[in-house]
Amino acid sequence: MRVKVVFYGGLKRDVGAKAQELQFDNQTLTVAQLKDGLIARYPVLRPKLSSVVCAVGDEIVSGDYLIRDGDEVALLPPVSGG
Amino acid sequence: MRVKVVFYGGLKRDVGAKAQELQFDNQTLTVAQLKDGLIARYPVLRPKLSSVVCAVGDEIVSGDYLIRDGDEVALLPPVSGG
Amino acid sequence: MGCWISEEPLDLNRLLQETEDPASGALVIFSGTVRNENEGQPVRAITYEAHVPLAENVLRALEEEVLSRFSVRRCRVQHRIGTLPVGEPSAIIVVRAAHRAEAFQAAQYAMDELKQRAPIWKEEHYETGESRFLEGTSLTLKVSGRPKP
Amino acid sequence: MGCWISEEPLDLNRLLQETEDPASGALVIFSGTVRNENEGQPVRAITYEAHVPLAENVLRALEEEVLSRFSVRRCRVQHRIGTLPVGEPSAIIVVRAAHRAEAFQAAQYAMDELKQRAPIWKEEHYETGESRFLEGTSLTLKVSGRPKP
Repeated sequence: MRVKVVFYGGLKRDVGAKAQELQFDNQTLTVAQLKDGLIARYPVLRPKLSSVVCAVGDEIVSGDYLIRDGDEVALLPPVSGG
Repeated sequence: MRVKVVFYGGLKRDVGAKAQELQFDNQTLTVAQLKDGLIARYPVLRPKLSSVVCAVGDEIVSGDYLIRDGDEVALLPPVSGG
Repeated sequence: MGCWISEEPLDLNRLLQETEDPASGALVIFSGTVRNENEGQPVRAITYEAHVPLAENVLRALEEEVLSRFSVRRCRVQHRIGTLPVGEPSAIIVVRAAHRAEAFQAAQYAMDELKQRAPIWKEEHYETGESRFLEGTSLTLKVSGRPKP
Repeated sequence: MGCWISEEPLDLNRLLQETEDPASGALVIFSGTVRNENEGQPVRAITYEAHVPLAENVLRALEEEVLSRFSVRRCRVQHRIGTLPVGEPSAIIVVRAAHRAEAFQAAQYAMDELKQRAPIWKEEHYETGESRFLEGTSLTLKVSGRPKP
């Protein structure tokens, strides 16, 4: 399954990229499993992902949301607008 | 003693004039005495003057302020700006 | 006529330029505008009258008081006089501060105090053709800013 | 890009026109601007980034919530993205109401909630040449406006 992960705010500096196309072998992939996979690839994210939420399209999704092949998942750290 | 009295807000409608040149026989005239004189001339002002303050120049003056010949005294009813 | 009482339309953009400040992160503006209704009566215009020299004194002193009482960096207060149609701004408060909480507080305080202290009167003109002077708060000696010697 | 998130400079005068309302007597505007200092560090610019489609959703829902929660007649919220120099407006809230107390409350609420809910991030650029991403509040599922089925 291919997933495009887009990093917002300071996450893109941590990871060194604004977006990454990632390949997962899972048959099904939840947002929570995606986060675990990201920590494996980018250990720098380990302390951060508990305060990160994910969005697909124009909505925030919960940890049990089932990602579909080709989905674009946005990683949203704590916000600081205004 | 001549005093020019200027009426603000609803007072000018009550009195029927924006300003009046008035003559007083007093040797000295305080603001409080001026108010009494005005009630004698304009009985419509009787219920109003207790909530009216007076200004000479660009400052509010108290009841014992001594008016000088030729002074212009402004009568200021309760305000409603904004 | 001067910086605080104006016969001309109030110019928000000019006040914003006048108060520009790189150390302020918050800008709060209040503007009173003529409303088409009051106490159930359709309103078509309001005439504002001021005792101009005293009102200029009072609003200048109010700006200074706001700057000393709140952690704000800029405060401007202006009031229009004359006959204003519905929708027209009658008063503007502009406050700039490092942070927004103080800017909001200061702008509210300035407007509350303007209504209590400024020698300004409102005559509402109704759709019926009638008009009425509104009376609010009695002035006190204190409003002049500096006490009379 | 749409009504709520803008790459172009925020246009206050346009928002004022858009929200004109003869039944409103009070207008409150809040604007956040880039400040030349944060936590003692001289700042020269801030880059704002948004998750645009989600942010548009969140700010649209916030406007609707403000209109239903407060006695106000108009509410517009806009946030700028891109790299903004000191003094530049980053966000604008415009609220119009019959009376001023509600307008002030609603504008403060809108700004407080924007900071909590909008998927927008700030990277401060310092005079030293360094930069830092600021992190504030974690988002929650609720911010989307409509719950995910």
